[in-house]
Amino acid sequence: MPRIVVDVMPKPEILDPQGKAIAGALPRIGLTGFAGVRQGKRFELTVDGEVTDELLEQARHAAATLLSNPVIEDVTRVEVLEEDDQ
Amino acid sequence: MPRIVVDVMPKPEILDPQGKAIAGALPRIGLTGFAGVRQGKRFELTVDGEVTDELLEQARHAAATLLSNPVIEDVTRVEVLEEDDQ
Amino acid sequence: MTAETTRKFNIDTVANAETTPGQSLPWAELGLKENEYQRVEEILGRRPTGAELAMYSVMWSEHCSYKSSKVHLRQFGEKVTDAMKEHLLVGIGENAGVVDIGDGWAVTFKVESHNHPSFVEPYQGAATGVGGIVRDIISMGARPVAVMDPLRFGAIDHPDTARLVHGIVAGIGGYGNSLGLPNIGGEVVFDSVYQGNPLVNALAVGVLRHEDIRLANASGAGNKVVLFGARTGGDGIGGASVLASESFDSSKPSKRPAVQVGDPFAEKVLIECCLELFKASVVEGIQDLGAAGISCATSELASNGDGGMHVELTNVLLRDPSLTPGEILMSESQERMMAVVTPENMAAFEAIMDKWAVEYSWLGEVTDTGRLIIEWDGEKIVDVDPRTVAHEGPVYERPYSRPVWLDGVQADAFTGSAAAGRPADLREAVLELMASPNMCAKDWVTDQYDRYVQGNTALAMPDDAGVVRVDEETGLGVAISTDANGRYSYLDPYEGARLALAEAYRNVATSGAVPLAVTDCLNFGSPEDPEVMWQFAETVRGLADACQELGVPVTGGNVSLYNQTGGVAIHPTPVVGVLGVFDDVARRTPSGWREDGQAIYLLGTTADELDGSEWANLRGHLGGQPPALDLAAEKTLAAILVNCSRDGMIDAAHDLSEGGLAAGLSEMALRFGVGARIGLDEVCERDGIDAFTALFSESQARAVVSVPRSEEVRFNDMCTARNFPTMRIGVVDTENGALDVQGHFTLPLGVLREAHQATLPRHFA
Amino acid sequence: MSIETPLIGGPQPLASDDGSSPLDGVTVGVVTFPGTLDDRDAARAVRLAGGSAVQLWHGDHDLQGVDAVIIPGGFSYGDYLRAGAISRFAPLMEQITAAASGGADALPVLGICNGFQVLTEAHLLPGSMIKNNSLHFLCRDQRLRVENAGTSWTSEYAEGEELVIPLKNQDGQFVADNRTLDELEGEGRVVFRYVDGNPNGSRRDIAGISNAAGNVVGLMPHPEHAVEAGFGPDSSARGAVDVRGGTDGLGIFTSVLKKLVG
Ligand SMILES: Nc1ncnc2c1ncn2[C@@H]1O[C@H](COP(=O)(O)OP(=O)(O)O)[C@@H](O)[C@H]1O
Ligand SMILES: [Mg+2]
Repeated sequence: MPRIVVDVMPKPEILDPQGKAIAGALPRIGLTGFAGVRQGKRFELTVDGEVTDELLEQARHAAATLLSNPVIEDVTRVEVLEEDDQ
Repeated sequence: MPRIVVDVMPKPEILDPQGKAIAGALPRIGLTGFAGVRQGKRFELTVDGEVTDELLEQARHAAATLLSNPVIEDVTRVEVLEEDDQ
Repeated sequence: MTAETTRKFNIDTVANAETTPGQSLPWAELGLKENEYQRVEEILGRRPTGAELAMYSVMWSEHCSYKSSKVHLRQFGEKVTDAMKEHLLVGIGENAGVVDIGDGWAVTFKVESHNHPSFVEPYQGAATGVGGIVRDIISMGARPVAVMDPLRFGAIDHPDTARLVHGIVAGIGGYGNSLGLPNIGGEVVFDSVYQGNPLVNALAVGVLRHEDIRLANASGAGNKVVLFGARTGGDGIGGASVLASESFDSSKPSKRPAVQVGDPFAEKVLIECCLELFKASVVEGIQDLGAAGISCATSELASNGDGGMHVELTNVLLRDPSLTPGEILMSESQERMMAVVTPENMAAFEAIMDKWAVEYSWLGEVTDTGRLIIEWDGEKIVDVDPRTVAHEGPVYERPYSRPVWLDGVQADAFTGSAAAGRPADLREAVLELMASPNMCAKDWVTDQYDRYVQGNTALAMPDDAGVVRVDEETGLGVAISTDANGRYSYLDPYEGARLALAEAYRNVATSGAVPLAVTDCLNFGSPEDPEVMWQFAETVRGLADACQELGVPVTGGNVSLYNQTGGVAIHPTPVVGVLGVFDDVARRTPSGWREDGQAIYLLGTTADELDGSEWANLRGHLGGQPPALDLAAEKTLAAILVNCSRDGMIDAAHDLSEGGLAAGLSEMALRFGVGARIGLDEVCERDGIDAFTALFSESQARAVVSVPRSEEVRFNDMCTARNFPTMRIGVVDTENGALDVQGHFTLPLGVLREAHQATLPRHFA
Repeated sequence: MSIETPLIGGPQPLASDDGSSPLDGVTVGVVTFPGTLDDRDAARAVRLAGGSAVQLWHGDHDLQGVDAVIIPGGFSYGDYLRAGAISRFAPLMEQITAAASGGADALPVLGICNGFQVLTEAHLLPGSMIKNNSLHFLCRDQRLRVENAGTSWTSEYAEGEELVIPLKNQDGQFVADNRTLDELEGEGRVVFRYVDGNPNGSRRDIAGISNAAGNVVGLMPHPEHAVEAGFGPDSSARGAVDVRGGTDGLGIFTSVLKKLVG
């Protein structure tokens, strides 16, 4: 079934304790190449049938209202998932 | 600064309580077009400089060991983020 | 432009300020009044630099300077007698008061508000509220041991209420649970007056040895000043980004976060690391960073110590490198502390930081110059007398006047029109009361809080007070309860404050502890409204008077003003927390009976006092006078309850307050699911009231207790000796499975429990 | 004196203080990670059971010769990524993993709540934990059944015996694939099961499991909060008790001590 993907990330200026904890752990397992980590959310909305413009619009609406908290998060992507992109 | 993105999703056979709760809430805000929702995680690893193959390898390693738990999750993507892709 | 160049260019230095007196500064945008800005210029003898302006504007804000409330709050100090000071190790004015509880142990506790941030972003607002009050407790040198959360929401069925309830409860739990602090009590009240202004008050308690008390002062010239914990970001300076103009460059200020996100893990680590610092005696003075961040910490530490400090601000570790000096000074990033360390102890300090992987940076040192000097890359950007920042802010005698509407409200008694509010069926009335939003079971909320962690919780919800053990050897411990009744305060703010204190005091005594000290959080509307200001003045006067009469001092607290939307203020809501002490928490009295055949006694008398009651509230009525208060009776009742607990004369006790005897009996029966047979005739006859009034009136100085048969004589003798009215009203019945009020109704406990439990899940699950 | 409740009690003999206790010298290590909360409580439980607790720091490389290890509850590293995900990489976990493998006589290890999560992340126990069905943190007094009284940590109970023990967590829903679940059931490695209602959606009502040898046990509820009368749950599976009088969890700690001396 086709899927619409919604990515939500903490706003850049907002503290991201989760990313911070991961960034602290990476060097301890020997991975020292990264300057920072941020952790966000990825939602996959399954569509029964074809992805119409109206459904994409619904997904955008869901992203802005239910799936993200606009005070602390940005919706960074609302897109139909390509098949090979899994 | 360039970023490597890692997407992690709950395995299809594992119940995803958060996705389920969202799927239940969508119709209540009038969005009835979706057959299901799954909630996963998205990590952005910032790189100071250029993304080398070695760094991508580090990211894959982090994804497989720290960022996901193979018992319940799949790593669905480890990729350099294109600039316009934000 | 790179961060590095932004950081160097066009910084407004003291030298610059001296040579450019005409430079206009955004003082109004920063919330200063014209007279206040002029005062700053007078103090400095020149215009302030951008950084100085930042400091004065945050430190002279209502929140930090108490400029509207100060003249009234003085009464808490003035009305304290020497006897009341007996147990006070640290009084009002420090981060939190410290009370001696014996055996060399001390307790510190305080309640604070995080109302507005919790309305904007409920989860993070409530979470950071817990984080802030816990840092106050640590900064006294104490290990935090428990939290409580008095909450007020709008109408339970308002469309916005579920958002706030879900977010706020999850935020309090999310932060407190992660810190390993048991939540041992609080309040959940719904009333449409709080619709746009929910109240999120958070209380924390900490434990320390007398010799471990730390104060926020910087003494010893040459000692080092260090900032540690989280990095500094642009948190809490949203409105203040006008300060970007201080750097006079044209690039747009980068975005500043609208809300602060808490990091409970960072705070948990900070707690452990501070306790290690204290244990190793590595810090001389310590201050948490809350409102006004580094501005507050540097100016308070300096002015409470030898009076001088020299700081290099570029040493501050930043999360956002684009911050300007003024923004760094104002930032309210969470999970940070500032300490003063002797040069000899620097290495020991660093070792502890490294062990816990906590970041730190040495900012400068203590001086004896009487000046707070802050430099930016070697250039002086602040040169002030720290006292003028921290303690000599503006003080206002705001006009106040008794509201013109009050006479009308007070004349509109519920009792007078009682026929309309009097139920035909008492059984249904009790069920309706116990299912109502304010009287229903709060388990849906409290089940989201850890009440077990630390292994010292002797009583928690739903008992009258939270009780934690302090000393495992002796069982020494403390009890705390918080209470407020906004409706009583609306009807009469002076009496309302006294009633709030009386209820918290009674709750603590009901658990068996001796009440010792008070903290308060005064939640009000705008002080610029003379009627609100009058409510505030009356509240403080009432609370200070009642503290004096009961002999318990206020040790600290918080004022939250401007809780209003449009022209409509919340009810005056003075949340009062009372702390009591137990020699041994094994003596604590639970709020429910269990043993078959025990006698049930009602202590105190009941009058027709339904104005402002929960029952009147259910009938949509708010008018008349709150119940009469007799503090001498409250004292006697408390002494009886404490003695009974000490001498093992009672097995259960519950104070009567909101919802009266109906609520008290229901809660006692539901506590362990054990029924009782109750007779009201004698009480009605003695007090000249009917059964409805006996059940629903909210007369004060009352409690219900269950007394083992073998103790009845002793119990009665003690009450008689103290001349306190007591009446046997029933007996515990483990067989009937019901609350049986003879001659009126039998309420199976299953039915009662179902009604009591269903309300919150129905609205929020 | 310090403000700290002592985490490390001096050796406290079980029987008397004449020094002749069989538990002399038996030590149980309690691991502290950054963000661990119930370490003091676990240490207290060991002491109340008659043993001595030794504090172990996650960053050390040395088990200090302890005879058993408890990984207590809490929110190590905030549980921000996944509960237990970061902790399992701690240096001390390597020592624990090595010592815990190798049959019934290997080091007994108990993971409580967050500790259980760490053990699954470290692959010492199968399965994993996801968010509670309710998506809320849940604190309540929970009834359990002991399904296997043969592990290092349950020998003091009878098979089928019920206990009341506090449960408190946000990510407590035990999941594993059906094959693993069948294997656990078939080998008797389901050690505790929820009764009177599944609080979080855990597969097959599983509250705790063990490894094949039975020396490594993980459970979500907190036995260390039901060891001392006056500070436990209000009830006990053995009948009504005094307010906060439940001590049904003590057997976990006495089990391992008995095993170590016997
Ligand atoms: N927000 C809350 N957090 C923790 N405990 C709460 C909260 N709200 C209510 N409680 C607890 O529930 C019980 C009943 O509350 P309430 O009826 O307001 O008590 P009381 O009338 O005795 O002051 C008390 O133990 C109280 O501490
Ligand atoms: Mg009460």
